[in-house]
Order: sequence, then structure tokens, then C-alpha cells
Amino acid sequence: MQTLLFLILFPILVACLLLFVKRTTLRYAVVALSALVIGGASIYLLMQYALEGAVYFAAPSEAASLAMVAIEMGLALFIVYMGAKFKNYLAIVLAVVQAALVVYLETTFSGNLHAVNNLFIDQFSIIMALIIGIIGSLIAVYAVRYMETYHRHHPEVRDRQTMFFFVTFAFLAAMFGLVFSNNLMWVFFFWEITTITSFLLIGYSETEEATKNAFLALVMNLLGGVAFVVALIFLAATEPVSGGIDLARVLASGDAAIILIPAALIGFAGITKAALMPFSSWLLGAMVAPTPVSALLHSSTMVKAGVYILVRFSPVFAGTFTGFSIGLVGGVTFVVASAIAISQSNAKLVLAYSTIANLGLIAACAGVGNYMLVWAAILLIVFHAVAKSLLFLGTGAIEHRVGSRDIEDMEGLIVRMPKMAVMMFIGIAGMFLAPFGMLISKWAAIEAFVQVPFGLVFIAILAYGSAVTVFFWAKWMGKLVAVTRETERVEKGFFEEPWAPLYIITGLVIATVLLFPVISSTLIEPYVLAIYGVTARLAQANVGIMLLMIALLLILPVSFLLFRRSAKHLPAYMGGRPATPDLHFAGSLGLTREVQTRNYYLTEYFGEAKLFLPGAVVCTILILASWVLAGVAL
Amino acid sequence: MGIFQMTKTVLRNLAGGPVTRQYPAVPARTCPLTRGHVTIDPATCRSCGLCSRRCPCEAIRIEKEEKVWEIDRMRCIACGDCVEGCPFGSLTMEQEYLPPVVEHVVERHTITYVKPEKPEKKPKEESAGESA
Amino acid sequence: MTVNEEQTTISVALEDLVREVEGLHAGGYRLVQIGCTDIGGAYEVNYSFDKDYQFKNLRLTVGPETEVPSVSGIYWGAFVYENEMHDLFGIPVTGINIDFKGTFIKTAEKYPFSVTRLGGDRCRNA
Amino acid sequence: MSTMAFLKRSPWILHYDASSCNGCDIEVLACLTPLYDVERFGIINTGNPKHADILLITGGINELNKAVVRNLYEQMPEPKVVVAIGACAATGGIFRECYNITGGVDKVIPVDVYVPGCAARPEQIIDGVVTALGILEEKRMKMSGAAQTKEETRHAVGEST
Amino acid sequence: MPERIVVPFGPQHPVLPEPIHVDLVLEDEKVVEAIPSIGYIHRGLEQLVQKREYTEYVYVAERICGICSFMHALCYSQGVEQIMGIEVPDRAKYLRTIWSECSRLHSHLLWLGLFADGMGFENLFMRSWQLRESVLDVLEDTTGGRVIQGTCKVGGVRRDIGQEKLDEMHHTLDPFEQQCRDLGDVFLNDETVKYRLQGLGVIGKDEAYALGAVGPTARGSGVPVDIRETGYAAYGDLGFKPVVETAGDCYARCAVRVKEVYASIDLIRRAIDGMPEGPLDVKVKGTPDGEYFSRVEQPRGEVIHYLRGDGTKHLARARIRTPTLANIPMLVKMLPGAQLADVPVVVLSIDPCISCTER
Amino acid sequence: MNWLIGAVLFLILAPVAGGLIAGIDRKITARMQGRVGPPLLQPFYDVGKLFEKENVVVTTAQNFYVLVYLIFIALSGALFFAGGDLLLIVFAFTLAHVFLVLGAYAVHSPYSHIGAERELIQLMAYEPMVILAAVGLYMVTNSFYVADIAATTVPAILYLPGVFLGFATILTIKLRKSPFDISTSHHAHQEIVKGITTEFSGSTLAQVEIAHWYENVFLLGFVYLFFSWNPVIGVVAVAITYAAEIFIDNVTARVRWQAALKSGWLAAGILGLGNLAILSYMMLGGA
Repeated sequence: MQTLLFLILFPILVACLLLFVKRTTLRYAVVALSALVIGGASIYLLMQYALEGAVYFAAPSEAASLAMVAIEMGLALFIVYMGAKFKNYLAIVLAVVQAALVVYLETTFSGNLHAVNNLFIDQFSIIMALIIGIIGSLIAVYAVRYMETYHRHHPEVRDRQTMFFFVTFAFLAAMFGLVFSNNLMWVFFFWEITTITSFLLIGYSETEEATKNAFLALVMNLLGGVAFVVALIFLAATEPVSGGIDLARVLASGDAAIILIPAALIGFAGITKAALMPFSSWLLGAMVAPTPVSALLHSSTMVKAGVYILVRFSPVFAGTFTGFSIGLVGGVTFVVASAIAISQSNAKLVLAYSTIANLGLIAACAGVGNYMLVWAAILLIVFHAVAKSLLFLGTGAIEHRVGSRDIEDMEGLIVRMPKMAVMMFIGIAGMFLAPFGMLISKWAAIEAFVQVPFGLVFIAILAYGSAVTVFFWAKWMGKLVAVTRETERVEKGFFEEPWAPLYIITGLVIATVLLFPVISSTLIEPYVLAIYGVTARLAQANVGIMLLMIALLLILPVSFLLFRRSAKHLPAYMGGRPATPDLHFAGSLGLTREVQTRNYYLTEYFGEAKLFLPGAVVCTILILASWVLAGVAL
Repeated sequence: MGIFQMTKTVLRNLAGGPVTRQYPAVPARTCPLTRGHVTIDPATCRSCGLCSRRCPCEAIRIEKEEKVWEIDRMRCIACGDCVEGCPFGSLTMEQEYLPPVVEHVVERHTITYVKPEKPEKKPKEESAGESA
Repeated sequence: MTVNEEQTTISVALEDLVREVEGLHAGGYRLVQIGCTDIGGAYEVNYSFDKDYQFKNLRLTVGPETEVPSVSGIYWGAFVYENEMHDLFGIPVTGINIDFKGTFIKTAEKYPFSVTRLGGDRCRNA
Repeated sequence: MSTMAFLKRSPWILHYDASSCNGCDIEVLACLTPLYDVERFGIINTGNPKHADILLITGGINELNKAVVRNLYEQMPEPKVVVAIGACAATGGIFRECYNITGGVDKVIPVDVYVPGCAARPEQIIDGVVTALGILEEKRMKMSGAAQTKEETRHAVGEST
Repeated sequence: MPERIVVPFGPQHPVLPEPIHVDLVLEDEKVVEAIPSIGYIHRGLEQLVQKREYTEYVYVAERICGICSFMHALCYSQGVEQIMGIEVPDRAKYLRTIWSECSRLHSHLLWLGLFADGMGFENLFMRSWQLRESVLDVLEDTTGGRVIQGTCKVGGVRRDIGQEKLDEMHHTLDPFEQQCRDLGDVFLNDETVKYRLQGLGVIGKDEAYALGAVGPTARGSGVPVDIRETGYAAYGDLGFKPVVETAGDCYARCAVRVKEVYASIDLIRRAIDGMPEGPLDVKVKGTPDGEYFSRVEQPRGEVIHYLRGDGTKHLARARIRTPTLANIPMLVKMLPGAQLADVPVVVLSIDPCISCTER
Repeated sequence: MNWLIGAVLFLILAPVAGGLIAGIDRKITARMQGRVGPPLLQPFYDVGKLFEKENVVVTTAQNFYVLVYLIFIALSGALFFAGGDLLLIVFAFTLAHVFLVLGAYAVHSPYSHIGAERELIQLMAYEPMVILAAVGLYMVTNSFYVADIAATTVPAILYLPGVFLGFATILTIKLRKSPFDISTSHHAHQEIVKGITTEFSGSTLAQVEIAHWYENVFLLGFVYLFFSWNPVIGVVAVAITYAAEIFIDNVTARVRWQAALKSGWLAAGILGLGNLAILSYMMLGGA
């Protein structure tokens, strides 16, 4: 338990410390050191509890709960203040409603608000903790130099770096708390903290757009928060059957019908946090935040809280129509967001859409909730966190170097920033190519959905969704590997240190792929086994084949040495036109033109304008349906 | 109407077998009028130079003194104007096409015509009406 | 006669050209061609029109270096002929809608049909 | 390396119309069609210099074409052969005196086979390509010989460094 | 601004039998800007008129283009005859008509093949060209040349077609027409062909007229302009109605040409039937002095030879305005909005004859 | 060790079979066009010729990508004939194709680039149907393993006629046949020159060609799975399917990419999913 408490409290300490650190070098030292500590602690956690199964701790409750309520009220006041300041009354209304509901909950059901154990740890929590502890802290390290450069590039933005790092570490603490809490009240508290941190960090640059998007995120997340409280009230009210606010007891509750309604509500909260449709817009808006924020909050950790809670509740959803429709929300989000990603050329937006899509896929797995799907969902969480954070950080580094986050401007990165290009390549490959992680999960998901009644719908979604996924990732990859001629290398001379987190995360991507059988057998399978009594695993032969593929991919670049010698170089074919190496040609009207190779965006067919509305409508209907179905089941 | 309008032709082709002319196993198709290449009968050429003057691409050159009749096959467009214009019938249009060559050379013929005792110049003047 | 066809030719002054062409355009004529001829020190430019096989010709005579206004504002397709006029004859035509700037027909020697071989590059479309 | 001469059995052609009057041009295309069907000899009209072995050029070279023809020739991998088809490609033909005609193709790139005629008939073009095959084979032999010596010298150099 | 792809299209390009160059600016695959540039076949043969005698120039005129070869010779000869006031014998006029229509047949079949090829319909290309070969055989049998006939001259024609050959031609016309109709059915009715052609490159009647379009390109848009209606050669005797379609898209332009194939077969049939006896040519004396705009309907549309003689045996000026030149404005208007895959189809739909255009 | 034999046999024999199929294809195509056509062994001559040519590149990287393409195509084909997991094989195939696409991107030339984009569109067009076909076979045979599917006694085609037709549709894309040969074509004349293979020449192009042979054999193997309960019928059906593809190739014009994508997706959506929906309804009803 000490490790758990340490992981929750230590980041808060660091956060407070960072409030007083103004110099970048010192901050870097503090952040790097604490990252090391947090990462080490989460690995220690792994070693400590990996083989244990679920362990529960009766942490001090009374005082902590009281403090939490107090902080919650404080936060509500803060939101009201901010809402009044920026004239966003919806946020005020939601904050007030939420606070009122919390007060109501505290006063009416105070007797039922005791969990037997407030903290717990199991393999799933370990996985989440590893993601938060390792990837999260690496991103924090990266952020130090990034923010320094950010301010150099954006002199107009007020330097609030102390606040930035305070919030970042507070966020890490909240995330740890969220995944370790067995008391749903605690979960809710940490949940709200993440909402606020996200709000603060999105609005970091204080531009009009940033503020607007921050409030958008806030409002949507508060909406989920309200649903969460309602679920808590419901659970508290039905404590004898549902198990109250004790997560373990709720999940083990005998009467599935009773907890289906709170599950659906918490599922809704998860949907808002995971930015599934129709709430995807807040995550897209969040891309105005500095890139480490996008990496930390909006791809690898915070949004994962949404799917974390869904996966936690998936045994409740399993086999119900409520779960099915929540799963469909995820499924529709997956296919629609993937399709829209085709039409985006802004790298961060592509990453955001892809994040939304993958969260949708995880939600689909969690909603349908059979044991194989839960296995696949957790695997997806792992691979996505690793690969996506790499991509975000890479995009940030490229943006600072190239001056643009447009994919088209990354053309020829392999020539200009070879190391970066290779890392991006690995990250993208991690997102959709065969021996890499995401694909394994998709594959497992297909195999699982076949066995589920009406799973065909999901198979169709997966079939189309992965097809479009291939398109937008591969064309990005293509841009990176295009060997442009006569372009200068811009890799050196910029900030040195942030490469370290990038290298480590790249290593992690490869490591997770190579080690995923181990991850699966030590962490995921025991968890699934504990919950369902059965577990999924990949066939030994297939694992072997995938390792063979990885090995080939690692070995084949050696063949470059073979080609370097003999080949004769010729310029590209230009219709017989004499071509210069930089692809200029004498065009019509006496103009000299340059060949432009741009990716296809198919906006006419896959544009945001075309697809978002139908997707959002379908998802809204499905969410409403999930409530109705939960009600009917009752 | 329909998506497979070509079916009829395809089936007919499959049934009927290929229509290909098996050149070079089978010689090229020619007809009596085919303009293949020009040949000269050096024995009847009187070096009047009309062919050379008429030739639209100056492929024919005549050197009266040296009694040489030259044709650049790579310039000749086989229009047949020289044949039509030759007052002595020395030139004929053969049907055979010339084979490709790897080197561009001008073909030379030595005129072997020997002036007979009584020269007849009248008909030549007549047919070359446009000389002016 | 092999063909029985009326062909009328009207001489037109440079300043009247655009007006005359507009008149023909309003009269429903289509532009058949614009062609130049070197008439020894000057150019004769023929603007040919046709309506129901009535062949009509506007004939403009200009000296070298004289700027000729483009009629591409009236007949959109005139740019091909006018670019050709420029590229082969070196007649400076002003205001062509699609100006190839001397690259419409690129020749080994510039303005092969020009009487002066000077061409009008310098005064085109200032 | 290989002594099998596949090259002779699979000559892929690239056709470029350098200011021809279309006469020879369409006869080249006619060679592909059922009546002449040059695919019998494994000939494919690739339309892409990077894939081609034989460059068929019709028509004389004009100002703009010079660079194009040179570029196409350069883009073709060795061994390669150029066939000039028709009187114009050989010498400029009837257009020899035109102000914009530089002359035959050999003014710009080396020509291996000349096919006479105006317009050259499909049969003549087939003959031309067949003649070209012999030259192609010679060049291949020369090339593999050269490659071998090059390889040897490289090995020698590689060992010394 | 959306991302734009800039691609050089041509001059060497497998779907373009002739070198033309287009700078394509694409959004995805949609063409947003396409400016053609020409000049790859410009030889400058108009100037040859000052170096060749006016009777010899007909050989040059024939070689303006190897597809419309006969029509160029005819147009040139008619122009000179007009200037010199020569009346050509009737039989020559009829023979000229037959050869003209044979040329049109072979040109249209050639175009249909290339067009099919542009749509990626290889078999249809093969079939069209296979049919074209039978026309070429007739041309070779009657003139001695497959593509360059060399049979038209100032004052008449150089060769006759014997009665025997005329009868044979007449006999083969029926089966040939049937084959052409089978071919035409594919072009006009096949769904994939329709999918590629309909609604593509639409130019309305008024716009086509204003752009000065000629030939099938104009007739596909409903502009009934066909110089054969002026009754040159034997067209005046044979009676003639142009084929007109109104849709103005690539399909309509294709339909015009398909139907013109049928019409040409019919014209040949009637010309053979009405073939008068008589001499083939008249003696040409003197030198041309005067000017004339000679107009002939080529397969691609109205061609104009402006000939000007100054009383010497060399003409002072021959200015040749070919149909493709007149159709280029149409092309420039048609390309934007099409898909990249449609570019060859649209370009081919005006039946560009670049060697004509650039002379 | 059966699986090993299957894989090794595939690796050795597939190029031979694929080349022969290509030869037969070209011969039949020629006959359908009224031509004599090339010799039967022409594809081998072509590839042999390509190996004799000079090695010319725009960038050396292109050779690497094509080599990976070839190896992964061969690997996934070998997995197929070793009786491996169909889904894994499908994904390995996608991986291979992505490398071909990357090769085309790497050369950074206009036509190659457009070819690459189109290849990706094709990939997007056929991927759903391939997955659905695998799922369909699973629903009938209860296994994703090719070995199990091939050994089944259930006539899969009777349960999966729609899926089979859908697969036949995308087979046209995969075989690069008209009307869907949009990214590169066997026919010479295409608006994007040679599309994705424009800049590949010599031995690199030969590798692409060999990979294509491997791929064709794999695809025909996939077709066979629908008929695997009876080997004789299976082989005949494969032959007929291929002949039908040649026929389609010869009677259609090439369509635009929109139609290719739409066809692929509609085939998957209507033929594939429709069939599977009925099938799962039947199974639910039966269970």
C-alpha cells in the first residue's frame, strides 16, 4: 500500500515543489529526477503485485473523503469563477448542478458512502500505473525543454510554466489515484481533478480559441461528471443490492439489472472523457494546447481514464443490450473518426482523430465485454498509449524544427531528420501494421466478435475501420519516407535533451511488441482470468510468426548496404521533360513549375463536414438507447 | 444496354482464332499499286535530272559528268513523283519495302546509258512542262 | 470552279478592329481563324468568321512592331491564334486572356515569319 | 552473370513521336494490334522509359523535342537500342529544310537502326525491331563483360581499402 | 487552401500517341487547372511553300498529318484550283470523295481505338484497330499507300479505281458496316464505357459555338457545322446531312464519331453507285495568282488552307488552320473539374491531331 | 511437419505456377482480342530479361522497400499454404503492400506518388471484403486456420455465395485487372504511366512481378478455400474464376477510383455482410 500512496502523493509533492522552480535547468533536473522516481516506483509496483492478483487496502477514509469533498467544492467555485469571467454560463450551471448533487449525495446517503477498502491494486491497475508512471513522466521530462522552446516560438504567450508543471504533476497524481481507487467516490474525485487539469492546460496559451476550447472540454467533461454523480447516488440508494460505492462489490454484485443503470451512467461519463462521438469535438479542440499536453492528457493517459472505467465495468455490460449499444457508440466512433482522419492534413488533428477512433474501438470491446474483448481492449490501451505518445512528441519536435505540423510539410523527413523520421515511422507502424501492437488487438477483436451474437456489426465496423486506418497512416508514412533531393538536414543543433524521452519511448514501442506475449501472460491474462474465469491468448505458432516478422523487419534494413553499391541514379520520370533533381520543370505559359506531390484527402467523401454530424447523431441515439435499455432491463 | 457489350466480339474472337498476319513467316501484304521503293535502270537513264528536280525531298541527286545517280533511301518518301516524271521509263516503283539498316548510307548507281547515234530530245521537253 | 462559295473580305483599320469584331460576334458569327501573311514589310492579319457557311473576312494591315489589341475578350478561343501570331510573326498582341508569353509554339529561331525578326516581346502586356 | 539471353525474347519498347506527321506514329501503334500483334515476339509498348529496352522514335527532331528525346534516352536503363522509324527520323525527310527541324534523331542521340519509308509500314517496323534485337544482345554481352571487370576492380579496391 | 498536386503530363506519355503537354494541378485527383502547351511537333512546314513548287507542295501538305493526309492534300489542291480557276473532272471529284470518306473511316476507327485505350479498354482498342486495317487495305489497294495516299494532286487525282475494284468495295461494305455497328454498340451501350463518358467534359451548344469549335467536337455539343454541306467535291451531288448530338459530353462526341462511321460507309456506297465516267485530271497550266480560303471537313472538323499566290510557281503564303487548333479552347474549358483518370479521355475527346495543329 | 512442407512447396512452386498462370492469362487475353499473343513462357522471359538489365534507381531506398514487399508477400503466402491463421495472413499481406506503397512514395516522383495513393485507395477498397471473407469461412468451418478450413467437409460455397461473389469482385482489384486496375496496369496505356511501378526498373521491377505471382497463387488458394470440401471441384472452380476474371478484364473499361472504392465497399457491404447476416441468422435459428 505504501507504494500506492507514494505514487499518489509523491507527484503532488513534486508539483508543489515545481511551483517554486523558475529556472529551466533546475526544473529539468527536478522533473527528470522525479520522473525517474515515479517510473521506478511504478516498476517496483509491478514487481510487487504482478503475481498477486487483486489486493485491497483499507486506506484512511474519513479524513480523506472529507478533504476530497472540500476540494471538490473548491473546484466548483473555481469553475463558477472562471465561467463568470469568461461568460460561459453552461459551465457554471453544470458545476453548480454537480456540486449540488455531491452535497445531496453526501448529506442524504452519508451512511452508505463507505467502502470496505478504499484502495486496491490488480494487474489492470498495474498496467495503467505503468503507462502513467513511465510514459507520463517521460512526457513531463520532454515537456520541460519543449515549453522553453515553445515560449521562444510564441513570445506572445504569457509564461506560466510553473503553473504548467504544477498541473502536470498534479494530474499524474490524480491519474494514479484514479486507477488505484476502489471507492467510487474517490474515483469520482480524481476524475474531476483530471477534468480541471485538462481545462487548465488546454487554456494555457490564453488565446481566445484556447479558452473557448478549454471550456468546451470542461463542459463536456462536466456533463460526464454529472452522470457520474447520478450513478453514485443511484448506487448509494440501492446499496444493499448494488454494493454501494465499493467498486469491487459493485462489480461482484449479484443483481446485474440494478447496477446496469449506474453502469450505463458511468459508461456515459467514460464516453465523454474518452471523447467518443458526439463528444469528440472537445478532444480536437484540445489540440491547441502545447504538444506534451496533447500527448499526456489527450492521448496516452487522461482519455484512457474514460476507457479504463468502461473496461472496469465491462463485466457488467457483457451480454446486455446496454453494453451492446455503448459498444456501438465506440464502434461508430471508431469507423467515423478513422474516416475523418483521412481528410485531415494537420498532424495533431490526425493523431487526435486516430486517438478518438482507437478509444472508440476500446469502448466497443469494453461495451460488448466478453473475455477476449476485454483482453484485446487492455492490449489496445497499452499499445496505443506507447505509440501515440511517441507520435505526439515526435510531431512536437518536428513542429519546432520544421515550423509546421502539417503532414505535407513533413515530406522528405527521412532526408531532413532521419532519426526523427525513423521514430515516427516506428510509431506509425505501431498504430496499424501487422506485427505491431494495435493490429494484434484488432485481430483478437475480430476473432472475439465472431463469437458474440450480433458481433457481425462490429466485424463490419472493424473491417471498414481498419481499411481506412491503413489509408491515412500509410499516406503519412509515405510522406515521411519520400526521398526528396536537395533538402538540407535540420536535425542537429536544436534542443538536445528531449531526444532522450523519444528514444526511450521508441524503445518502448519495440519492446512492447517484442514482449507483448509476456505482458499478456503476466498481466492481462491473469486479470481476465480472475474476472471471467477464462482468458484469451494468442496461439503459440502465431506469436512465433509475429516475432519472425518483427525480426525480418529489423534485419532487412541491412539490405541497404547491398544496394548502395551497384545502382545507377537517374532522375524521376517526368513525362520526358528534362527534370532537375528538385523536380522543377518548364511548364505551360512560360512558367517554371515544381512538381508537387500531395496526399489525397478525399474531403468530398470523408470530410468532417460530411461525416461528423451523422456519426454524432447515431452515437447520441445509441447513448440514449443505452439508458433506455438499462431502464428496461431493470 | 448491358455491362458486357463486348462479349459477342470476345466469343467470336475465341472461336474464330487470331486474325494475325504471321509476318515475317508470311510475307508482307502488298498490292500492285503499293509504293515500296524506287529502282533505276541505269541502262536507260539519260541523266536528264528531271527526277532530281521533281523530288519533293531532294533524295535523288544526279551527277551528269560522273554518270552517277544517287538516292538517299532515308530521305525518299516513295511518293512516286519521279517515276511519273521520268520521260524514259528508267525509274520503276517496286512493291517491296526496304529492310531497315544500321548505317545511313546513300545508294549510288552508275549510269550505263550510252547515247545512241540519233538523240531524241523532243518528248522530254514536252513532259517537263513546268520548267521555268 | 471546284467549290462555289462566297468569300467576302473587308478591310478594317486597327482602331476599328475590336468594334467590328464585336459587331460580328453580335451578329452570331463564329470565329474561324486568325491568320497572318507577310506582305513585304507589313503584316496582313485576316480575321475569318463564318455563319451558316457565309465566310467573312476582316483584313487588318499593320506594320511591324504595331501592337494589335486582342479579341480574346470577345471570342474566348482567340488566344490560340493570337499566341501563334506572336510566336511566329512577332506581332505584339495585347491583352490575351491566356498569354503563353512566347511559349505557345517554341521555335528554334524566334519569330520565323517576322519581317523584322525583332518581335514584340518588349511591348507585350505591359 | 547469366548467359541466357532473355533480352531477345522480351524487348519492351518505348515509343516517342518527335514531330512526326503521325504516319509512322500510328503504324507503330498498328503493330500492337491484332493484325500484326508484336506481342508474339514478347514486345510490349511500355510507355515508360524506365521499363523500356528499345526506343522507337518517329519523326525528325525539332527544337522542343531535343531535350525530351535526350531525357528519354537517358532514363532508359542499359542495354538499350534506338530505332529511328521513317524518313523523318532518319534524316528529317521532307521536312529537313524546315526552320524548326534539326534533322534526324542521330543529331541528338546515337541511333542503332534506321527504318526507311514514309510512312514506314508495320512490317518494316517489325523488321527494324528484330534488327535491333541483335544489337541489343551485343550490347548486353558487352555490358555483362564490362560489369564483370568493374566488379573485379571494385573487389580489388575494396580489399585494399 | 486545399493541398494541390502538380503533375507534368506529357509530352511523352503512354496514353498520348502524340506529344502534347499539360500542366495538371490536382486536388486529390480532381483537375483544378490544366493549361496545355504544344510545340513538340512544330516543324514550320508552312514556310516550305516558298521552297517547293506549288504542284510539289501537295506532298508536303499530305504530310501535315498522316491521319488526315488525304484531306490536307484535297484542301490544298482545291485551294490552288480555286485560285487558278480549274474545274476538276467529275470522276475525280467522286474519287476524291471516296478516298476522303475512307480516310474519315480510318481516322474515326483509329480514334475510337485510342479513345478506348484512354479509358483502359484494351480489347475495344484492338477491335477498332482491327477494323481499321480493312480500311487501310482498301486504301493501299486503290492508292498504293496505307496512311499517306499520295493520290490527290492539283487538277484532279493521280490514280483511278477500276470498276472491278469498285464492285468489290461495294460488296465488302455491307459486312464491314455490320462489324462497325457491333463495335459502335459497345461504345454506345456498354455500361462501363458510359460510366466513363457520360457527363464528362460537358460544353453546351452556345458555348461550343462561341469557342469556335469545329467538327465532331462541335457537333457533339449540338452545333451543326459541317463543311461538307458546302458541297465541295461530290458532296453536293450525294446529298449530305451532318450527324449532330446535343449532350455536349464525351459520350456525345463519341456518338457523333460512331455515327459518322456509319454515315461514311453510306456515303462511299452512294459515291460508288453514282460514279461518273470521265477523265481523272485536267492539265494544270500557268501559275496561281490570287488568294483563297480553302475549307474541307476533316475527320476532326473544318480545316482551312489559306493560299496566296503571287504569280510565281511558288506560293507566297500557305496558312493552315487545322481543326484541332480551333478545338483547343474547348479542351482548356473541359479539363478543369474532370478527374485525373478522365484527362486522357477528355483530351482525346476532341480527337487532337497535334501534328496537324502545329504543322 | 505438414505445414513446413506446404510453406516450402509454396515458396518454390508458386513463382512457377504464378508465371505460368500469367502466361496463360496473356495468351487467353490475346485470343480474346483476336491476336496470337506471346509465348506461354513469356512472363519468365520478361522477368529474366529484367534481371539482365542495369540496376537503375531514383533512390536506393526503393530497392529496400520492394525487397521487403517481396519477402512479406512470400512469407504470408507461405503462411497460407502452411495452414496458418487467415486473419494474420491477411494482415501480413497488408503489411507487404504498405511496403510496396512506401517504395513508390520513397522515389518521390509524380506518377509514382499518384500510383501510391491509388494503391492505398485500392487497399482500402478490398480490405473489408477480405476480412469478411475470412470471417465467413470461420463461421462455416469454426476456424480461422487455413489448415482446418481446407480440411473441412462442409461445402463453404453453398453457405457463402454472396461472400464468394464479393471476393471475386475484389479479386479483380487484387489481380490488377480492368475495370479496377487503377494504380498500375498490365496494359501499357494508363494515364499515370505505370503508376506505382513507374520508377522501378530492372531487377526491382522483376521482384515486383515475382511478388505478384506469389500473390496470385495465394489469391487463387483463397478462392479454393470456398470449394475445398471437394478438391476436384475446387480446382475447376479456381480455373473458372480466373477465366472469368480474364473475361471481365477484356470486356470492361477502366473505372475511376471512386467506382473502384465504391465497388469494393459495396461488395463487402451488400454481398459480404448480407450473406454473413443471413448465415448468422440461420446459425442462431439453428442453435
